[in-house]
Amino acid sequence: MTPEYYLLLSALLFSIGAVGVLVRRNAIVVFMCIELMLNSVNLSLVTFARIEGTLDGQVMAFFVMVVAAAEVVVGLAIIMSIFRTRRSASIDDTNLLKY
Amino acid sequence: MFGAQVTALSPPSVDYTAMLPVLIVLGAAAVGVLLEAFVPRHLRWSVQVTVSLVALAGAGIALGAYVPGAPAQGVTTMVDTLAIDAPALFLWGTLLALSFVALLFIAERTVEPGGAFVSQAALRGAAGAGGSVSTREPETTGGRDGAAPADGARGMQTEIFPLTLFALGGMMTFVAANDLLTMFIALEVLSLPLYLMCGLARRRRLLSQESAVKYFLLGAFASAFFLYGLALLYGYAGSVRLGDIATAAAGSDRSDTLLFAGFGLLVVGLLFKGSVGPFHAWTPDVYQGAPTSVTGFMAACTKVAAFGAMLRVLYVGFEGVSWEWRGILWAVAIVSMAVGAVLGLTQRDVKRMIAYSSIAHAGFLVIGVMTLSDSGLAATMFYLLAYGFTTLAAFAVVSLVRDADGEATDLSSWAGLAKRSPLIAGVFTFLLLALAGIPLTSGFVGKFVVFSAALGEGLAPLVVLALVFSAVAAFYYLRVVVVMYFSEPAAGGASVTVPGAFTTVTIAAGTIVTLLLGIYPGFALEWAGAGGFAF
Amino acid sequence: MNALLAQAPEEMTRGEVLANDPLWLVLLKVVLLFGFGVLMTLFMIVWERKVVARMQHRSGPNRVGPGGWLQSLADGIKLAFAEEIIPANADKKVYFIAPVISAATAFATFSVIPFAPQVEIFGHTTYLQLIDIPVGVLVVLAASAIGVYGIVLGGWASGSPYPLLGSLRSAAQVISYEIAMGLSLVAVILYAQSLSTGDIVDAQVDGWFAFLLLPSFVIFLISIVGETNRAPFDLPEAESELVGGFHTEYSSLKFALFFLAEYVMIVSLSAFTVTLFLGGYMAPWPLSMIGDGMLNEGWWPFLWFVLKCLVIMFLFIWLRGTLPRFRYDQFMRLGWKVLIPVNLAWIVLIAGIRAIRTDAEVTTNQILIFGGAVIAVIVLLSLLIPEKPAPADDDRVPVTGGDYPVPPLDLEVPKKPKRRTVTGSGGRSSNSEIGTEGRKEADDNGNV
Amino acid sequence: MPMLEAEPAAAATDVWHFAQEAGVTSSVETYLPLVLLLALSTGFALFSVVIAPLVGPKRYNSAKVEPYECGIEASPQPVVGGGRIPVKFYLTGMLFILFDIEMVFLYPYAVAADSIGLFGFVAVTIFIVAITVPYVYEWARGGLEWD
Amino acid sequence: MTWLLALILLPLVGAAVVAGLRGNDRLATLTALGFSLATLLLVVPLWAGYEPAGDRMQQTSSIEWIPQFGIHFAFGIDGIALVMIAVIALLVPLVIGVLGVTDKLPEGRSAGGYLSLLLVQQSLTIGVFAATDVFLFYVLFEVMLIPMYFLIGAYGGPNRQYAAVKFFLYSFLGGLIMLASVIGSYVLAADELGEGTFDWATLVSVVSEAPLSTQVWLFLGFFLAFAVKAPLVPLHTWLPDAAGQAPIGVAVVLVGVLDKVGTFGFLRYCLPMFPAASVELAPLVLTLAVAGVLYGSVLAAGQQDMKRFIAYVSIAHFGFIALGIFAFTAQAQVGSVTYMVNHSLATGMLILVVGMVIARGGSSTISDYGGMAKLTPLLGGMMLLAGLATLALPGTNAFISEFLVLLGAFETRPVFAVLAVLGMVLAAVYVLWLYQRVMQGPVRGDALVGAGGGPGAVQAPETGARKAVRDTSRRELAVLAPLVVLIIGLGLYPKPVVDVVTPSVEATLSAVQEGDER
Repeated sequence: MTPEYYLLLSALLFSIGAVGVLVRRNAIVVFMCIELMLNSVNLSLVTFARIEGTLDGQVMAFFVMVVAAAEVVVGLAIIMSIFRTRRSASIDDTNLLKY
Repeated sequence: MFGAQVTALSPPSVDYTAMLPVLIVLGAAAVGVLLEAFVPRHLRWSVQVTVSLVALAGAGIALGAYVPGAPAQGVTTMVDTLAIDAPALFLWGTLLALSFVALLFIAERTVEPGGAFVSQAALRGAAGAGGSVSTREPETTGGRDGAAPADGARGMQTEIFPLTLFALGGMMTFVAANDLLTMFIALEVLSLPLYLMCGLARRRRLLSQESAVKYFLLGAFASAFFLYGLALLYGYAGSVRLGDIATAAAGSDRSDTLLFAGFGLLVVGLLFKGSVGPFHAWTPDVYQGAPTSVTGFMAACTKVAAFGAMLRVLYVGFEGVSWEWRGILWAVAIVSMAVGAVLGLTQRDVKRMIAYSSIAHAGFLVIGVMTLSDSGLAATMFYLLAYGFTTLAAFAVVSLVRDADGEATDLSSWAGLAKRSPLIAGVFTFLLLALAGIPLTSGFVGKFVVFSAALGEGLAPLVVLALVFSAVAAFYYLRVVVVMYFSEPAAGGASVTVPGAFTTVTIAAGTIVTLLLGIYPGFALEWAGAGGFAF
Repeated sequence: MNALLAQAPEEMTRGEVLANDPLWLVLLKVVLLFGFGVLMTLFMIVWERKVVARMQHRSGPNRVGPGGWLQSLADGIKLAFAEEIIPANADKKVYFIAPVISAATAFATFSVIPFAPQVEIFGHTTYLQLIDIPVGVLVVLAASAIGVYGIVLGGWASGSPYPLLGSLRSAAQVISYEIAMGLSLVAVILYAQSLSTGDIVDAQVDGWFAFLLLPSFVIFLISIVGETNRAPFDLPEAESELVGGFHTEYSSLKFALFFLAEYVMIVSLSAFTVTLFLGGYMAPWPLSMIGDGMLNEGWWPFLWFVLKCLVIMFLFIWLRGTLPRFRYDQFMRLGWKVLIPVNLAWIVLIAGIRAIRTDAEVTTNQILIFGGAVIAVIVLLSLLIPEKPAPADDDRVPVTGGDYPVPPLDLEVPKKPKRRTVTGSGGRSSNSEIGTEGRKEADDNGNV
Repeated sequence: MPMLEAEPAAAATDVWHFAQEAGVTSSVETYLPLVLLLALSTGFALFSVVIAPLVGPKRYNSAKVEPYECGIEASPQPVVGGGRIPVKFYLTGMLFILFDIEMVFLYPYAVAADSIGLFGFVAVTIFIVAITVPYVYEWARGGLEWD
Repeated sequence: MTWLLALILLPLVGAAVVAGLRGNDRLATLTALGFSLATLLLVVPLWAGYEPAGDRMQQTSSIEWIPQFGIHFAFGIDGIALVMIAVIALLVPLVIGVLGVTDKLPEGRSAGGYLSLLLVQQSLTIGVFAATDVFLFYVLFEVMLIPMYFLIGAYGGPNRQYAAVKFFLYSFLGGLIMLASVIGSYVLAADELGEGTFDWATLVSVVSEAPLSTQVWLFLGFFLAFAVKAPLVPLHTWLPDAAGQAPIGVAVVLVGVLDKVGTFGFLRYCLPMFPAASVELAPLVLTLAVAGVLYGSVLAAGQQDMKRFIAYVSIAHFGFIALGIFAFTAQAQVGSVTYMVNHSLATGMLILVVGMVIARGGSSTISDYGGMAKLTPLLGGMMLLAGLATLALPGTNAFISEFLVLLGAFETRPVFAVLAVLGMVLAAVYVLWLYQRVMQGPVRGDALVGAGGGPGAVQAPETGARKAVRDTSRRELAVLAPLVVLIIGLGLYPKPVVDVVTPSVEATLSAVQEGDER
């Protein structure tokens, strides 16, 4: 088992998520991309924990999951609220704040 | 197979005395949530305000009681996850003081009848991280700018108080976090309530919600970067403790790619929180869209927290490899100052303008952070204290200038304000001068100490650039002064609402501290220079 | 681990034995497990219809095969050759994939269930269990959670309101009860000190957790009924409200797959219950005394296991036959306001007890005081909870649970137009009604 | 079975390293049977899905592919057609996440409860109380009311 | 408390009192006048107590301010500072005296604010001259901008916003760059001494020994700030705007005293602290100075606005002062310092007179006037005197200064001196030309000749009715009288000033020579 592959996969997923955040316009999709980024980190953490031979990384992954979940809750709440007032979840529609 | 041959674990030692301020704040936040649940609506505001203020005062007292006897080297507690050392204590004090004042500002409800926050927020229940919208109370007023809320008389949304306390607890943990994981958790604990708070404005709901979404998406994006950096550093050092990372960086045969990639990503996350250019994209929008009191809280306290953490990360974790990253921070500092100073020139909205000012100030702070010297540490922390009070008071003043549609933040409606209310105009001028860094204000002393430290470390070109950008930025501060004093009052322009006691206290406190630190900064400098990081 | 092996090389753990299985044995087990699932499903469908029929003084299926026992097989074959209708509004890809998710994950739950201790299969000593991993319990939870995706996606992809509502209800219901279920597992894990299903069974040598942890057991039972969308919690499929729930727009084998998944889940969750609370494959008390534990060796335990499963399955059927369907709010209230808090309090209680027992340094008094304080706090909190929030303002537009406005009760009925249009969509709708009815008959024959 | 090659890294008293001592082992190969089972059942399901349209009759009727709605236009639009998912369900989802997290932390605690003793119990009690606070808030604010 | 501290604090107290009298303009004016006169009186013991042969710094006092950086409220004066303080103390009461007569505030502005700002300005300016702690100097140097900013911005002419902002930004940027040098010097001293200090004398002793390259950088920082302040070409562009838009009284203070801070800074900071760099860069400075002389003179010719005209003439004069300072001879420097005083008096008077003209004609455009001396002979005389003093006619006070500067500069830098003479001659021509255009000839111009005409208007044969224009009032005369006395008095007997400043100048010069030799 080569840990590098996992790390590469993780980096790839992270990049996909990052690119997704930058190019997608729907708030929910952007949000999902962020979650993808967080979870790719989990993959990294677990892989590193494996390499290290300790469980620290796995424990950290737990915490990351918690944070991701909390983010989901808050994020959904915010997106929902804007969705209700605007009937749209596209970021492009949120354009009042421009200079 | 779990449980086989498990040796008994000794419980980690916890220095409760040292941690007491944080514990009080977080405990009060939890109590606040419960109060929200059980206290009848008409009592909530007073109860919440009392509890929050008492908690902050209590935390302050606990801090004050701990400081004289605190070990000079600081202590690390909770399995070394928290380092409560001199900088942490100073920043805690700063945060507590700032949020006490900010909380008063948030609690104000005479300026905007019923308070600045929606009473039927779509975000309501999400306060408790559970997210509940009672569907029996459909939101009819939501999204209609300026539509007079029928339920205005029913008071403001008091969830804002526990949210503030949670954010504050996160910030306090953030600046004391001795390992990156704790730091990450604290980062989220401080960010998530802030995201929500941004969306709670009673007026201009769309703007407010939009700012919340933007802040949230970009904030989460940045924290993902921070997290990935954390993972890579874990891979590099086998630990996320800052001290271990420093040790590993000092002598490790592992791939430096991990170290520097990890460091870069980590710092991006931190810079984002500190609204440092070029990671500032959210700042103007969020500052403008969020309720002004929240903006004030955010501008003051988040900056303290972000830079406090940045100081710790760089000083403790990465001092040894500073030659690798200083160049990058050079660029970052310059970009931030340039963005803040130059783009600020084009702003017509006072809140946006202060936002750009905060970006410029972030650039100055980065210079302080880069020094990596004791004097730089003290200087940066002093700057944070000074800037926090000034900007908080500035936003409090902004919240007073209103027209028929609520806050009038457009510069044009500020014309001739000095004629209508010379006192407020004078105070705001003073605060703007402090932001510009005119002597006899705390802003100047802050700049002075930071630049002294930077020159001492040979960052002369950067300092000169910073001074030039200060002058550029002074232009837009002056423009406000010009509009207020030298322009004729516009018909239908804004007028100054008579502030309630709370806002008065906020403005007074901010102004007095700004003046005090400008005239007699010695004591604060002494606190800030009390000692270095423990690790 | 290395050290462990060095100390006791002669005694391999369950996981190691299983890991040493040759590939053919693994494949055999996989096929057998799959077959077990399908067979039990076929059996249970007929059994259910027969039992319910008996309860209702009917005879139930009795035509196909001996005693009607092949009825469900015949139904299955019929479904395979039924016309497949894909709604025009459907999101095709998701519509196809949803039943697959549902069915595949249902089978996966079997993988960690220990059916029997060490047995000989073609000369190879192994455990009658597919895998034993340290986090076996989580596999079951995970698989059942992923199964929800099948339901939600299926309802969503149908492009039709009833399935959507059904699937949402289903999702809400499953996740709500998953919490209650997961929390009752905590007690089991606390006592077994392991997440491995094998260890959990082993830990019940001295007594089944069902007796020791009765509250957990009861909550768990209630939860799995909710988890599987079974009566009295079959709200997602409530025919009277939602036509057929999330699978309204499904037909043919896709429909069969959902059906299969549901029953496989029933079987596997029954097996899971047995594993967690009823001593797994171990012989029940009087039998275990016979012949120095003779009945706990070899292939006997498999029998006990299946029998125990059947008992639980019968419970499912029994519930269906006797209880009326809950209303949705009652159902959610039960889950959120009763099962979860009770479970939490229970967990704190037993965790406290165990902590007292293991930590000798603390005097009993201290523990009692602390425990009393905790309980007092919980009681106080529960007293503080108002039964109902303040009534909503009356002049507001009433809104259903789904935010859709409904007309006020005193709405004046508009006058009928003079002439009714002849060209309506009556024919079309009756057609589709017939189609749905026919399908419902297929699955609910004995209950009509 | 592959073992962890690395040395146990830290002292046994460190919470984070304790599970290491407990001898947790796993590897990808351990999960192979599970994968096989999943493959078999997925294959079966896919086969069913694919074969069904091939063996069944095809008698096209435009009414058959309409959404089932007793002949009238579907009133609450389904998501695919531009409708929306009721907010209430998001809320349930959020609540679920909250408690799911609680479970995530309770399991490891439960496994290790005996070895961390009273300290662990106090810690987990605090944790449960912390979760209970928002739960109580939800309850009091009507977040747990369904209608 | 030393006389010096009293001198600094008294105007501040006055400002506070006056600020309290918002509603009553007359009372406020009288109060402010009282305070400013009291301040002027305080100069007497200060001057009397100053011993030219005594210590370099006298009347010293020091209070700890920011111990972490060795910063003190430290004040003290040498001869140069003394004369400048005397000048500001003299000018402020005069400026207050013309308020309401010559100086009319924009509508809706009360005198209280104006006067208190003016008094604050006075206090800060005295502080700047008296500070012996470099940090304190910097602080006051920057803070000084704020009252001036408001004085111009709130009470100035139609284009005042632009002028005020431009003034502020120029000075502020200069100041910030100086801040870099201030901190740089501090860091240098801290490295050298192990403990940082901002004490001027200590810094001088440490920094002046720094290597040339360091000195050059630090010098440039200070120099830029001072060059903006004492507008040297090409950093001068704010002055015409500021002086043009400012009220007359403010223009007097601005041109008369505030800008002298720049040249004062050259003497007090640039030369002693960075002697090697000063000598090294002297050619550059001299070039700028002479360029200023020529440029100011030429531009002055093209001006249509009297106030802008004076501003350009002043730019020329500042070039002259800088020339004297950087010629590095005792004569030239003494000339420069006395020139600073005399320029204040002469130009101050010129501005006041021009202000009186403007107050009568309602326009500051030169072409709107003509033959005014016929209507107001006394005012014409005053303008002639002020003009002559400005162009340094022998017998007026500026002559001796100009003579000394040129004499000193010829010794070391003859080329620059010759060019400067040329510029001075040019400027003299234009000053007289101004007088001629405004005062001489037939009465003409829109400001003096209008269609309507007042009750006492005299019919003009060629155009229309002359407006009723009164000659100098008694109050105006009272304001101008001290200036007239001083201009003529110092022109005939400059010894008091020269004696006071010479030891300080020589001390400065010897410091430069020592430093340069190292």
